[in-house]
Amino acid sequence: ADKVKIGFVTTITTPAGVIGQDMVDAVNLAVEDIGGKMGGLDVELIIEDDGFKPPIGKQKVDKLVKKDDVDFVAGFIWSHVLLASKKSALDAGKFLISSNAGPSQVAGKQCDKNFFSTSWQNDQTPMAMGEVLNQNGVKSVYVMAPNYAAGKNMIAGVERTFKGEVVGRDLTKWGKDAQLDFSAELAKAKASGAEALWVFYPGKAGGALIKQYEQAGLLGELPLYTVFTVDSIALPKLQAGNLGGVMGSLNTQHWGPDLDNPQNKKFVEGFKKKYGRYPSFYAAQSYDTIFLIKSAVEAVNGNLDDMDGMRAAMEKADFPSTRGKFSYGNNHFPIQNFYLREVVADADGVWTTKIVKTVLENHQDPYAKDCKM
Amino acid sequence: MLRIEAIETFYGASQVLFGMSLEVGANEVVTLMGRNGMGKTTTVNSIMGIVRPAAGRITFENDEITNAPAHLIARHGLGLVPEGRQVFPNLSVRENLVATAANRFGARDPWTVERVLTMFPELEARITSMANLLSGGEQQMLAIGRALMTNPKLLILDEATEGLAPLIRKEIWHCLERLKVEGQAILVIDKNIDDLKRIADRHYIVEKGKVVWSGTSAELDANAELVQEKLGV
Amino acid sequence: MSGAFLEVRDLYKNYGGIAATDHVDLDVRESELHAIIGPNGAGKTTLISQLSGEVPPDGGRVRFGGRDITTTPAYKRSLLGLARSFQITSLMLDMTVLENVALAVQAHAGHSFRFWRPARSETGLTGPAMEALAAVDLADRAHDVARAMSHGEHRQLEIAMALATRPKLLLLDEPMAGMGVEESQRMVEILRGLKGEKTMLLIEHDMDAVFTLADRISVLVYGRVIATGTPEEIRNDEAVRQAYLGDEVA
Amino acid sequence: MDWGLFTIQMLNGVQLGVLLFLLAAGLTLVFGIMDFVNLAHGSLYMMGAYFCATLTQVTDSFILGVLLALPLTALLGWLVELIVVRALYTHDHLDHVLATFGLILCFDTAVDFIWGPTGMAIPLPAFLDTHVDLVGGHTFPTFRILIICAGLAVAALLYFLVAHTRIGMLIRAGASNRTMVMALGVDIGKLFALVFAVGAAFAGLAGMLIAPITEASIGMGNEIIIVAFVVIIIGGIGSIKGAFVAAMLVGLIDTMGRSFLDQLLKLFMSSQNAETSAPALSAMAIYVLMAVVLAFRPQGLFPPKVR
Amino acid sequence: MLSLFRTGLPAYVMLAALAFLAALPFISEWVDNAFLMDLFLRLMVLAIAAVSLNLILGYGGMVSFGHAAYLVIGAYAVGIPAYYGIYDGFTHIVIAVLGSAIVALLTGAIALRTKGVYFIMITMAFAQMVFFTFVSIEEYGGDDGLVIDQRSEFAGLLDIEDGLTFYYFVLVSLVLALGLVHRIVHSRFGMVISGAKGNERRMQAIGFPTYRYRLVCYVISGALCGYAGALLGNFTYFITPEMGDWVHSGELIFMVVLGGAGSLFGPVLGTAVFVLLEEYLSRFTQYWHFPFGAMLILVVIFTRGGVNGMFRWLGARIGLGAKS
Ligand SMILES: Nc1ncnc2c1ncn2[C@@H]1O[C@H](COP(=O)(O)OP(=O)(O)OP(=O)(O)O)[C@@H](O)[C@H]1O
Ligand SMILES: Nc1ncnc2c1ncn2[C@@H]1O[C@H](COP(=O)(O)OP(=O)(O)OP(=O)(O)O)[C@@H](O)[C@H]1O
Ligand SMILES: [Mg+2]
Ligand SMILES: [Mg+2]
Repeated sequence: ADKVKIGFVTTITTPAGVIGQDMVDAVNLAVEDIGGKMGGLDVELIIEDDGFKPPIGKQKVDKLVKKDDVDFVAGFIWSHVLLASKKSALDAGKFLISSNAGPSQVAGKQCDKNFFSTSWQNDQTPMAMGEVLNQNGVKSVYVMAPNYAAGKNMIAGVERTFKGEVVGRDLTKWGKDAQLDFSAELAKAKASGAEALWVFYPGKAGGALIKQYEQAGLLGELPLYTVFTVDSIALPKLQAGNLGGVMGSLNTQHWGPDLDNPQNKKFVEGFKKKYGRYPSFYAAQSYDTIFLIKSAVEAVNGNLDDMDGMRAAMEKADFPSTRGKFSYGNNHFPIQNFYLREVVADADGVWTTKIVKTVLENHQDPYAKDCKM
Repeated sequence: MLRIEAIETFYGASQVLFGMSLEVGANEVVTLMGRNGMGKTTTVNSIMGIVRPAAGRITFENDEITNAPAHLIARHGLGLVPEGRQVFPNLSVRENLVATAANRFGARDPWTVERVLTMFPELEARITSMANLLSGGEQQMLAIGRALMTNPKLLILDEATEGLAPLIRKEIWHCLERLKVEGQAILVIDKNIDDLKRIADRHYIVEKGKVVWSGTSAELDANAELVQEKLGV
Repeated sequence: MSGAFLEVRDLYKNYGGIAATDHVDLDVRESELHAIIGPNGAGKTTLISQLSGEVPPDGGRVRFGGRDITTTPAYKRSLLGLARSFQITSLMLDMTVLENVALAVQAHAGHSFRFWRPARSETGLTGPAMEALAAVDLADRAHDVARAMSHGEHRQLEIAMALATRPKLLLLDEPMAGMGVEESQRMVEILRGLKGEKTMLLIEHDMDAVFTLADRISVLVYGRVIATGTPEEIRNDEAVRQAYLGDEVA
Repeated sequence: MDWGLFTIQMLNGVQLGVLLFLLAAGLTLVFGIMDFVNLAHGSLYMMGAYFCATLTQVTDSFILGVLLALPLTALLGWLVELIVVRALYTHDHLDHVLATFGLILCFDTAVDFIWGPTGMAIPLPAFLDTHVDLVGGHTFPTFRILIICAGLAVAALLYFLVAHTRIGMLIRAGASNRTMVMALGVDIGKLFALVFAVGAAFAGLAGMLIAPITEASIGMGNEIIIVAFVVIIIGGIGSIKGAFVAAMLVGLIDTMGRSFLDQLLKLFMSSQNAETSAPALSAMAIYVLMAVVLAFRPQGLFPPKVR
Repeated sequence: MLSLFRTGLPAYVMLAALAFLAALPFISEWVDNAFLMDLFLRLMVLAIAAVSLNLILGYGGMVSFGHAAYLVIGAYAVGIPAYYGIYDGFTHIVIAVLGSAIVALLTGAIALRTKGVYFIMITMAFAQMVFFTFVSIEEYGGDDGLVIDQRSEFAGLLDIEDGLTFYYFVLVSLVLALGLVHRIVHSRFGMVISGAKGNERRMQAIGFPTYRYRLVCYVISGALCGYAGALLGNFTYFITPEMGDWVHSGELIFMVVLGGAGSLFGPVLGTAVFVLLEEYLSRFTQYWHFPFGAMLILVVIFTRGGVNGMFRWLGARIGLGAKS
């Protein structure tokens, strides 16, 4: 082969396309930053839109492996899209790299030698948040998440570490017609007498939730703890809507734009320069994806038929990552740190997040032990 | 007043009118007779702009109305009582009457709901009923009343007495006679030739989409075998 | 008078306070042509609809051929031999004339849960259909789509469909309405030809037709039968003249 | 039972109902009266939201934004009628569905193209962006109260317009027999365009009212339009009263389902199963409602007097 | 003689299209694009669903806005047994067809009491219930769907795990479905169905219990669509309740109408246009929905009867008479 072909599946259309755009921008930046070459081969990126739907995602993966004959299938925001598409990519003997989705199945029983993640397993981030809740002395919490694979994983995660009582749970409708008006749920949360509200709402649902949280007068009454909700996708809109209540709210994450390492500096600055905004964690993970692939291709000197060689190289996680150095567990999910972050305004007055402290260090997901390979 | 010159009308590919020509003068009552399917209704629909003639010319009071949109034609002062009643089923009787009512030419004694009800007392009891619940004859009366409420210069009745009881039918003929006295021009299609002969000034007999005979009531009377041949009476 | 072919007893139908059918008793004898006349809105169509099973009566009973059919659904009455024509035409406009009539034949040729054999080539269906069409003089239009026919032709088709079901009792709701003079006369001929062979209940405002055809006439006013009798009796009935005829047939 | 919570949830239900009514009103008018199935009604809802968001940003005032966006949405509705819908009245329902589905695609892509995929938030003025205190220490957002009031006002206005004015009569007449109305001298084309524009404005208003709560986003109308259809079907097509009652029913059932169904289910299934089934079952509730209503009243709760 | 179907396509269009489908695996090999087979497999499976919908929609005037539910039922009839390790294809197909038929019978019995748009919406309501039922069953993946690890087994008769075998299996299924619908609509039963489409009241007056006939027709259509669902499950290896979402029911309607409702082969053409446009337009631009939508509008406004109408129009232009 004279080219490295990378198929990248994400969501371009539908409102969730915001996330997809961030990811596409990041991979484009990464390819630019490596000069369009890996191990002497040209890089060809093929972007596909999953339309936020598992069957479409799968269809696109079929196309990538059967028509375009790509070497790597990467991307995937959504856990259920990844679950639906996995078989097509792996059966065709390709590497499958998740740049975001990390459902428990793939980390545990259904792990695969050709699957890698550059993100995290769903449970981990909320586990960190459970710790934070404990540390802050919260005794009872009300939890809300969308009703899909990741939402359920996230709730399971926070319940794994949180020592107090979960007084109520709401799983709301998700997908392309996701529920965005949470009036009923917020009223329930308030009436439940919980000391805190924990939520997981990626994409535009996050912004909507925070707005309504404020309008319902919960600010100051029911402190808000979030995962994957308040990010650089939601913040500009919250700022435009002048929803100051979100300032100071807490979330956990394995990455932040202010994380101090050279690769991250280069990435965040490059991204801001090129696109005029903060990158999201989705972008950071996508950026990492390209560098992970690059490390593999270089290890075999561009001999793309050497799958074993490339796999061994990737298992070492020997590439510059935006989150700093991490290692891979037996299930090919990162073992990494998780930080507590707070919403602040930066020097230019732009709302962003700042790392407060490290909550979990070199943390491995709880499903790794189920992975036999 | 109304003048039709050699119109040709098609439904899709099939031609129905082949050079139909006729005229209605002011204050005149004119009839259109002919067997089923000869093109009487099609002529009326061509006049009203409901179907478009492919050739020919139609003028009303010297204004050309060929191919004008139906509502503009109606506003010239043509009032239609269509074949098969076509009352507005989802409107009450009163609403049917007032919805399209107009007095565009400032008639001194315009038609009102009250006047229509005097003419058709049967409707009075049903004034708030939805029109689709009326009996066939009641609907026919309503359709006539509705056309009158637009105070037309030329009233066109297409089989307006279909399904009416003898008494009512007679009432309608009386009414037409009164209207005629008041100077109303009327174009009427009906199968009650005897009544028509009494009321109308002139007659046209239509066959296969064109006029094959025209003349006055007296001429029609004198031409018994023609009537027998063309109309089967 | 029990034992009549069609027996209506104390039939009652109320529409929002108006008694459209007001305790009607009616007997139609086998093979007679029984006409029903009456002013517009007297309840003639409503009566027919109750006989054919489309409108459920509020009270009373209907017996047909010795069998109580008061609650029998419309399609079953049709299978028992009751056919109606509609005052306001009701056809399958997108099918051809022949198909319309052939369906009527098919309805009475056993059940139609036959999924495999092409129906249009079944001469058992098209044959009788063509006969019915010929009877109303529509045979040469058999293959035209019903929609493309004039109003009068629709009326003829309407009758052909009723005939094609080979009914024992024909309920005819103003069959002459909308027909030309000649066609009306034809219809009179058709009905005259059927007389004696079929029992018919005829609603019509065409008094010439009624008085030439009917064996007996019932007069309906405000939902009530005010008189029943031979044409002669009805013609001379003062109440009927007042309510309906005027001096039309003096 | 927590009666305070119950009251709040009732209010939430009413607010959702009112919003559905605003959408359903235009839909039921266009559908019941012009016999036109307009799937793209939801796109007008979306356009209303985007217009309002943009104008709010420009004028710095939500109120001004709404006031300007309303005529703009009506104008857009008018254009849609002129360019696409008008050619379709003589077609059957399926053609309507097909063409207006095409319209949805066009609108969604156009929005993506013009405003980008991100969506737009609408900041509320301070006096609306608060909440009112109810008895028993409960609170309710002020803005949601405004939505309820707006919806009720529109309902009253519409009812009057359709049932008691000559325009209303003509519109209904045109629904049953367009040709005849024209043959009697009425410019039905103009009339229908007017109805369409008014319907569009109501849909737009609904969009403007929801956007400050969620946001203006692509495809926001595509799901709610189905619920709006459910509403007009339950209510009986063409009936403003029916649309209102059904909207309230659907709003309340949906909200109450989300609020209390899981607790109900926990009475007879494991808490885990109850929590995962409850959202699906409460989303199903309105469809069950529709099926039950139609099973017993095949023409909806307030069937039109004809058809 | 009697026009068999007035909206008929020239027969050679159908034959040419089927010949093309039969040759496609070779074409796909020749241009070295295995994905073409996938594309056309999906097309054919959806075409069977569209043909089944056409039976009630095109010929019977029953616009079901919930037909995708039968796809889901059929797909889960493969997925759920497979989840428990039952891979027998005959079992799958029997469950798919019977399951769909039973659901169609129950829902149709209620839905057919309504008319027109009410029917459209109540069928959608039932489909949504099916959708949410599968969503709420956590065991089979709920919202996230269920991965099927292998295709149905036909006891050594056929190995549909093999792409080519599966392809022809689906093609034969499509041809059989077309034959079935053709025979049905021209039978006595079919005449009753189209008569009831034209004027149900009159059909009752001449002696047909139309409700029963329509219900039977609805059940046949549902069962056939369930069969297509079983094929779909086998094809994708992955099933999700989302397949039964109203949008997909809508798409099925579009395929039928686009191709020309009430013509035998129209739905297949409609499906082809829909699937191919979706696939190829989307490669051009992210904004492909716009031209796609505009095309829909134009087709509807200018050619009644969808693609089928367009073909006939073209045929008339170039002097090739339509079959009559
Ligand atoms: N919509 C149509 N499409 C095609 N042909 C039609 C249409 N309407 C009428 N025709 C044909 O046009 C011819 C004339 O019809 P028209 O209705 O004008 O007749 P008519 O003289 O009014 O007859 P009638 O006395 O029966 O009402 C008829 O042969 C009829 O078959
Ligand atoms: N569905 C209905 N709802 C309410 N009123 C009705 C309904 N059907 C008929 N009516 C009323 O019942 C009365 C009888 O109507 P019907 O149609 O039986 O009269 P008819 O004798 O057939 O008259 P015509 O000779 O004019 O056809 C009329 O006053 C009519 O308005
Ligand atoms: Mg006529
Ligand atoms: Mg009558």
